[in-house]
Amino acid sequence: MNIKSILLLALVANGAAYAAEAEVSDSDRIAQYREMISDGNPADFDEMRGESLWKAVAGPKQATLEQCDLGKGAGVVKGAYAELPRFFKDTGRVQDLESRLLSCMSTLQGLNADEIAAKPFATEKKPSDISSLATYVVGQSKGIKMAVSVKHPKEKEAYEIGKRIFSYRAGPYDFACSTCHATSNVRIRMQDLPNLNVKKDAQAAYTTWPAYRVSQGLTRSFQWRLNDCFRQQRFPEPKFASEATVDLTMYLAVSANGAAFAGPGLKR
Amino acid sequence: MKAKWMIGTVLIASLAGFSAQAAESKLDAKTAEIVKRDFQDRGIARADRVVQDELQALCSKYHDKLPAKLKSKMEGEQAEAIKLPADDKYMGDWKAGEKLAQSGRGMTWSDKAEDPAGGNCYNCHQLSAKEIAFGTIGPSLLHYGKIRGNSLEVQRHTYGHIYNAKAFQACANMPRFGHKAILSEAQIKDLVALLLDPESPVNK
Amino acid sequence: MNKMNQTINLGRRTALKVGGSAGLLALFGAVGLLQSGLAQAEWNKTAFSAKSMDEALNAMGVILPENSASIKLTVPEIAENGSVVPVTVESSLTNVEQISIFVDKNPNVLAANFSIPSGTEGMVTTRVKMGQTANVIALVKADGKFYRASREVKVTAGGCGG
Amino acid sequence: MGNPMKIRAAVKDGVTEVKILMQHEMETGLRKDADGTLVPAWFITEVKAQYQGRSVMEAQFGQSVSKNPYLLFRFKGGAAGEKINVSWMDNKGDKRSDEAAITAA
Repeated sequence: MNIKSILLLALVANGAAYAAEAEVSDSDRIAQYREMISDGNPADFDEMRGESLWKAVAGPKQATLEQCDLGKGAGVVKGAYAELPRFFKDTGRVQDLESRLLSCMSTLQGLNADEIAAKPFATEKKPSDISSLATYVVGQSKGIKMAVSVKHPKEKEAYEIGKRIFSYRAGPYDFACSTCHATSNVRIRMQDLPNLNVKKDAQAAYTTWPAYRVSQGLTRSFQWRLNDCFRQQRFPEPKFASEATVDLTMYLAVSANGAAFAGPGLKR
Repeated sequence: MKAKWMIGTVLIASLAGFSAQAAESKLDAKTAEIVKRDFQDRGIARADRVVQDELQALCSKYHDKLPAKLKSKMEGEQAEAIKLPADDKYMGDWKAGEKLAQSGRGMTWSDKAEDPAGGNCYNCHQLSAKEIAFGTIGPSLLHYGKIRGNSLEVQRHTYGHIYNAKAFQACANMPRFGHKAILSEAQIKDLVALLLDPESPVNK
Repeated sequence: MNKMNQTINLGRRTALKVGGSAGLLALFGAVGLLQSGLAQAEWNKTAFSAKSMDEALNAMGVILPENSASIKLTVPEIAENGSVVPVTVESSLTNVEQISIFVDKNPNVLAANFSIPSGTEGMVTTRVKMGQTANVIALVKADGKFYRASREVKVTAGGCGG
Repeated sequence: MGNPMKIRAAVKDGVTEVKILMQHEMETGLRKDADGTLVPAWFITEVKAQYQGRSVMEAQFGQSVSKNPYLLFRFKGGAAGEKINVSWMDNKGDKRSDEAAITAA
């Protein structure tokens, strides 16, 4: 809880007179609202679901995911997310968490990756296994500092391409990610927009995804976050776990380096 | 000796510059290739939406800061393409305009082709004093008409700005609502009325 | 901005109607039969189905009391999303027996009712849904008397709205 | 049977603070799904919390409580290692009961 929020809560607690006199902006009031809902995150349930899926035998090969290598060795989950995306030798490409989970589900369990990628997100009626698995994995990096590498030439390239995708304007509205996320202290409707070219903002944004969205009543993964940004950008749909999404994730993850991972988050 | 050293430095620098430039354009080309490959049709949002027109490509390349000459050239081109209403009438219904301004819908893959697009105005602008949920990406338009009046000239300018904001600022964030056929002529007139009608909440 | 002291026009009833299970409970309570905290607080269907504050209070056998400084109601002034609005009700009164939370413009105005056994503090935090900007009203019963606090929460549109 | 709850209980200065997060859709019965069909009402109606066989909280919920209900309250007493039991029932008669140990705050 930051000082501002404490002050705000105190303001609310003291009631009428003080709140009326103080110059509290609407953005501060929104911050106060967020603080009030920050405890008791239903994403915990998705984490629990993901953990049991991780340990459950599944697929034609009747295997669990416990031998999945997320970059820190087979079966190491703790801290893995703080170093993703990264280059994987076995697949020969840079992968983010969801792309890597897809590889593991396909190679270890024999599941059909295309089928999973065709419906990768939870809906009101049906939870998503890959999404819950992602929630579980990220939860195991809570408090660990983001340390995503660009040492490998492919990692460096992914970062550079991601940066370009970030300012790629197209579609009927001429929007790019940068249209909304390259200016400080602006908001869309009541929603403060992080300037993702600024370290502090990029860190705060990246380390709080995946997140439980109260407006949807669902825990949403990072791939979903990008997917829905592109939807509102009036773009066509990015293919799940595609190179374009992984590269963009790489750009954003590297921008968040140095900050302790704080997800899964809780958002509007 | 000194001159030689200097020439050497310049040579190395320009070589480095050249190879850096080559690497840059290689990455640009690869980005375009990846984007083209990794986006797919969904609903009304067809894959070819990622194909950039000239202005989009230039604004992406220059991070929205076009060199002065290029900027005025592009703005001129965009301005020329503005189609003003044949009847030279611009003031629609401000009430319909307010509804449009409130709506953030339109042209996403979850919208249907037959659903009319919203204006998305409040997403980025303050308009009516009554609506507190307004964005700040664009300037406040509160009292827009009160400040400017609503002469025919102002009406034309306002219509043109909504029709194609890029005619005034080549790499503006604002969509080209008329140019890209997002809004109809009648819808743009309703928005003009929202901004200019003395009875509109924008001017109260 | 703050509506703490603003009187809400809810309409007043002049007589306390005792009826239904709530009335019976009140009766038992009065003779001390249900003091143990094992009180079978039945789910009051009439109250939870009530479409207005009057109807809900009627079903609970309560006359809307005046605002009281001894009730602290904490709600956000603005909620970015009406589906989760945090509400905390705290009271400095002793022997708090019951806390109820209402949203005056919801289709079902009574959101939750808490029976507080002795030994449990007179406070509770929960989260409610709000269909639109409305007043959140807290009703507290302590030592057999009712007290109230109310505050407005503005429900706004967040995000891109697409 | 419902899905598990998340219960946290911490004792400090002789007062135990209990935080409960329940997994439940809390359908109002007024909402339409994507196909336009009305989703029937389905919500928790009663929550009970017990400590050493005595009730420490009894709540009745209506349709206006948020999805995945959250509840926080405090009671006098409690010691680290002792158990808190929480159970709920919904309008369809579904039930769930979970237990958690009190920790020292």
